[in-house]
Amino acid sequence: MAELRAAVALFLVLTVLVGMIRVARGPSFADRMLVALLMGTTGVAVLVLLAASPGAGALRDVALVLSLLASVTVVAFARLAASGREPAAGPAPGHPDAPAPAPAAATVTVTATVTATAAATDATAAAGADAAAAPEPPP
Amino acid sequence: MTEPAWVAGVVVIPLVGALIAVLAGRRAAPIAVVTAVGAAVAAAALVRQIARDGVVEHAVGGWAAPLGIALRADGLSALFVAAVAVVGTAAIVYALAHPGTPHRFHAAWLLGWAGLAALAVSADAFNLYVALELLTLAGATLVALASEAAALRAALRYILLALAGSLAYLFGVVLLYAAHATLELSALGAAVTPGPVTAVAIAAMVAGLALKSALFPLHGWLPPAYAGAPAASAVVLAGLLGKASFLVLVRLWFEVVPPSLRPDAGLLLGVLGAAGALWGAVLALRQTRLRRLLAYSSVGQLGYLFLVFPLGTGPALAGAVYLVLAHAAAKAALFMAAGSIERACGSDELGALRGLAPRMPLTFLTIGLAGLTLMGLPPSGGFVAKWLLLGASLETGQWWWAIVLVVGGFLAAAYVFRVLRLAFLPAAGAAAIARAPRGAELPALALALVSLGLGLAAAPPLALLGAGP
Amino acid sequence: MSAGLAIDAALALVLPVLAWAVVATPDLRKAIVLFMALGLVAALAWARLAAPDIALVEAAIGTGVTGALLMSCVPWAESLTPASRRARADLALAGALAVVACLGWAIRALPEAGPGLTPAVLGALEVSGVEHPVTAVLLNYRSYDTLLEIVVLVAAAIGIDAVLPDDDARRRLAPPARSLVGVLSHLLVPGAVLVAGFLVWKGAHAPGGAFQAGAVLAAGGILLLFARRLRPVPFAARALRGALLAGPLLFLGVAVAPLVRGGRLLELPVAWAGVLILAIETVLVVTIAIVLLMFFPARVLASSRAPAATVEDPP
Amino acid sequence: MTALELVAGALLCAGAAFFLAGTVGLLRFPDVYTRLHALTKADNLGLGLIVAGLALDAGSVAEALQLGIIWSLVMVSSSLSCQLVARAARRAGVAPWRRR
Repeated sequence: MAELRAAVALFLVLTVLVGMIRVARGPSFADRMLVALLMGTTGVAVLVLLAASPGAGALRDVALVLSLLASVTVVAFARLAASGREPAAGPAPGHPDAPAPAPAAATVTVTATVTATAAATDATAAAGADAAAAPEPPP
Repeated sequence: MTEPAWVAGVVVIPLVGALIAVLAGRRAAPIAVVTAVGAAVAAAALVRQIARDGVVEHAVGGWAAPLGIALRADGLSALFVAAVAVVGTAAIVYALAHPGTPHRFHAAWLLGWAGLAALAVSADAFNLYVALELLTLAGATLVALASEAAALRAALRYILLALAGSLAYLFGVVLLYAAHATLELSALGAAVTPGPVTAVAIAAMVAGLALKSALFPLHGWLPPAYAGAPAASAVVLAGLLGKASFLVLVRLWFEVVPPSLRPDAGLLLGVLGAAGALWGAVLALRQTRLRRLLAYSSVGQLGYLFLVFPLGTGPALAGAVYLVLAHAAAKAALFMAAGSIERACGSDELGALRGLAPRMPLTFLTIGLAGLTLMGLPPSGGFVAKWLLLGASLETGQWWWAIVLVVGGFLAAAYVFRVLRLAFLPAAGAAAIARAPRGAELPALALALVSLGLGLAAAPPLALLGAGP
Repeated sequence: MSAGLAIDAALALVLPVLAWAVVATPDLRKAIVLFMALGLVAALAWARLAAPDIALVEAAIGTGVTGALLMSCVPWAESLTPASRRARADLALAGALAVVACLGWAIRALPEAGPGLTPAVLGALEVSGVEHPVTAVLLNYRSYDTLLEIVVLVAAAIGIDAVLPDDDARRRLAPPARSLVGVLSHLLVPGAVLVAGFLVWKGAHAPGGAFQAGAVLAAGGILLLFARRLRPVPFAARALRGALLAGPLLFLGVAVAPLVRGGRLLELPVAWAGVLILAIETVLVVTIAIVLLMFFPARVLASSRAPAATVEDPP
Repeated sequence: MTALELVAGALLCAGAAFFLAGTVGLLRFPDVYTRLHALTKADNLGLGLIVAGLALDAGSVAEALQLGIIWSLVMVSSSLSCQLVARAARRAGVAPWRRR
């Protein structure tokens, strides 16, 4: 039984490694994020398999933590990727009046450039306002 | 143990003060003052204890060395703790009086104080790493307090390079522990034998510490950090934090590194130190801003310290330690003066110094007195230090280091007089100059006098250093 | 070759390749995914090395916190000019190879793994107050290191506050919205709190402890922040600083108390050691979680609001 | 080898097969939505089978219970994650693939 578990774990590690090809191929950020999903689930599987060996029970706790937290990065990804048209309360983030050190000042440029790109597809009116301030036209 | 354990006290008091200062937020200043007084008392008590009883040990948690962490205070620890207390207290007074000190300064500096004290009394290789980490974080924070883009960049560079240095040091600690199952310095010193493990471990630790002490050619991070930090931060960075890694290096070198490895590696460190001493002084001459000038001067002065490695123990070690003390007081005084001038003129361009001396006499008196230590002229503490180093180099027949010391002294004289000459020239125009607050000028002058006093009364500190291992 | 050895070989091969790929990839978003993959492979490697304590940290920090932090920084990082963020991958590779060569040379010369300090650690376990040797080292034999490490975290908190002051950004965040992320946080955050408690409690006799628990709790907090169910609390708020410092202050109090009675710093009375360690660890969880959450002030959360168009790579 | 072990082993192998299917889908399917479909469904089922196989073989009820908790957590988080990724792609304007 122990050999079978180790063999299955090895097999799963190999499937993850093959799946990494998708990171290289993309083409979109979302596609690459899929690999993170894959690795989360498969990592949990490998850990519970390893945890079944005598004396390694603590690895089940690692699997527990991994299963609990795998979605945190996905949430961060979703916010990064998809919150462009969410209505902002108060002045827009990174608005020039932000009394800001480097990061926030940088945001000004980012929101401006990327909202310009968004406007090219099917941007909302809210994004369009920012796009007017874009330093250069979208590619 | 009937006597209060001052070895632990010198760490605990600034630690408590730092945490309460963080808690107090904007109202940290009075807590900083109280803490400085308490920590200074503890430092004095430790000095007294060591002068009387010699080396003091304290097994933290009651666990003896291989299992637990040993604190050990010798003469070197006591002198460094005392220097931290003197310069640190002056820096707090200066920060109170200097307008525009960020309110987070006190908390950040007290954390740094605790780290310096922890480092001074530690006899454990990993514990020293933790203390260095605390100093890294506190130091980067002190730089970042300026919250200007240039300062943030400098802070980022500071923290990245300091972490790289810490990591290299940690590599060495891990190897030594794996080989000898102890982290206590003297036990490691007894256990190490020349071989691949020792060679790689020592090389990694020395390289990491050299990077952290801005040894030429790894000094690039230092000038922007010291020049970009707020005035009060620059005082403690240049005066104290910059010397911490050198102190660890001294401990490592004379307690752990096997004597057979010392000559060749020591020669390399000495050559790099000499190159840094000259290069730093030359670059200091070429600066157009006062604070950058002082920062490059620090690169040069730190270079002299590394001459201790080819010159060995005895008078050379005493000279290097004495230079640490004298330079701590002098450079802190100079950065205080630079901060006051920057505040008064709105910039620290050297051109703005013209005609400033009559308007800020105390500040330029400070620059003159502290400059004596940079040049190594009698009767300053810098003179005593260089005299000891000179004597050691002639005694060991390595006269070439003496040339470096002398030439470096001339270069230092050149840049110090350049500043003073400008200040005593007639003013170009009637620029509006804000008066520097007395409270900011006096601590600077006091520290300059301390650096001078170290030259006039050199016997007691040197005797205390003799209470070492 | 047994399957276990084959897993080790695969991990050992993949780790450096992935690390190299992270450094060499010019596309930041791709590099982030690779970095998260690296974290997972590293967690598996620690698991195979029989170091579950570290695997736990790697899983919690690597998958829960670092990925989210990096994602939050993407808008800022992508605004930098390409020249300023070009990694010197060639130098990194050369440096890494040199370090590996030196370490390899040294490690080959290490004596056969002796018992080290293990007998001493196990011998004193009875009076340490806990049954798990790692916890005994961290919170009893070498608790001074841990105390200073916690102070390092406090220093980090001040540093974060200095770099990203969060005094006025509160108003710029959108109100909580009913969203998928909200549902997710409803389901997972109670779990995170439970697991954090479980890990602290378990740390007394098995892998676990304050650092792992703090990271898990912080990850739960990040979910709440992203779901807009938790507002970033500015460091200027005294309640936050109080919560942050309760742990270090308690720890320091326990450290100093014996000194007053003429004992040693951090000397734990045998009868009380277990209780004290559990109490210290419990409050430290909060400290650690708060410091990790400070990396996500309102300003960073607001700047992660980049439009959708950037999901697709430019053609 | 007992019958129980035989069943457990079979479950493990079946789980591995589903993981393989997930990876093949991730690599071979034409767009992000279909890949997501292959990945999250196949992998969760694969994990379920592996967890079931291990639970049969588990030393204690607590151990089996913990395995069950892990699986349910993965189910919750990956189903929601799947939604999040799909929505992000949708908003980004990634067009679903159509058979030509």
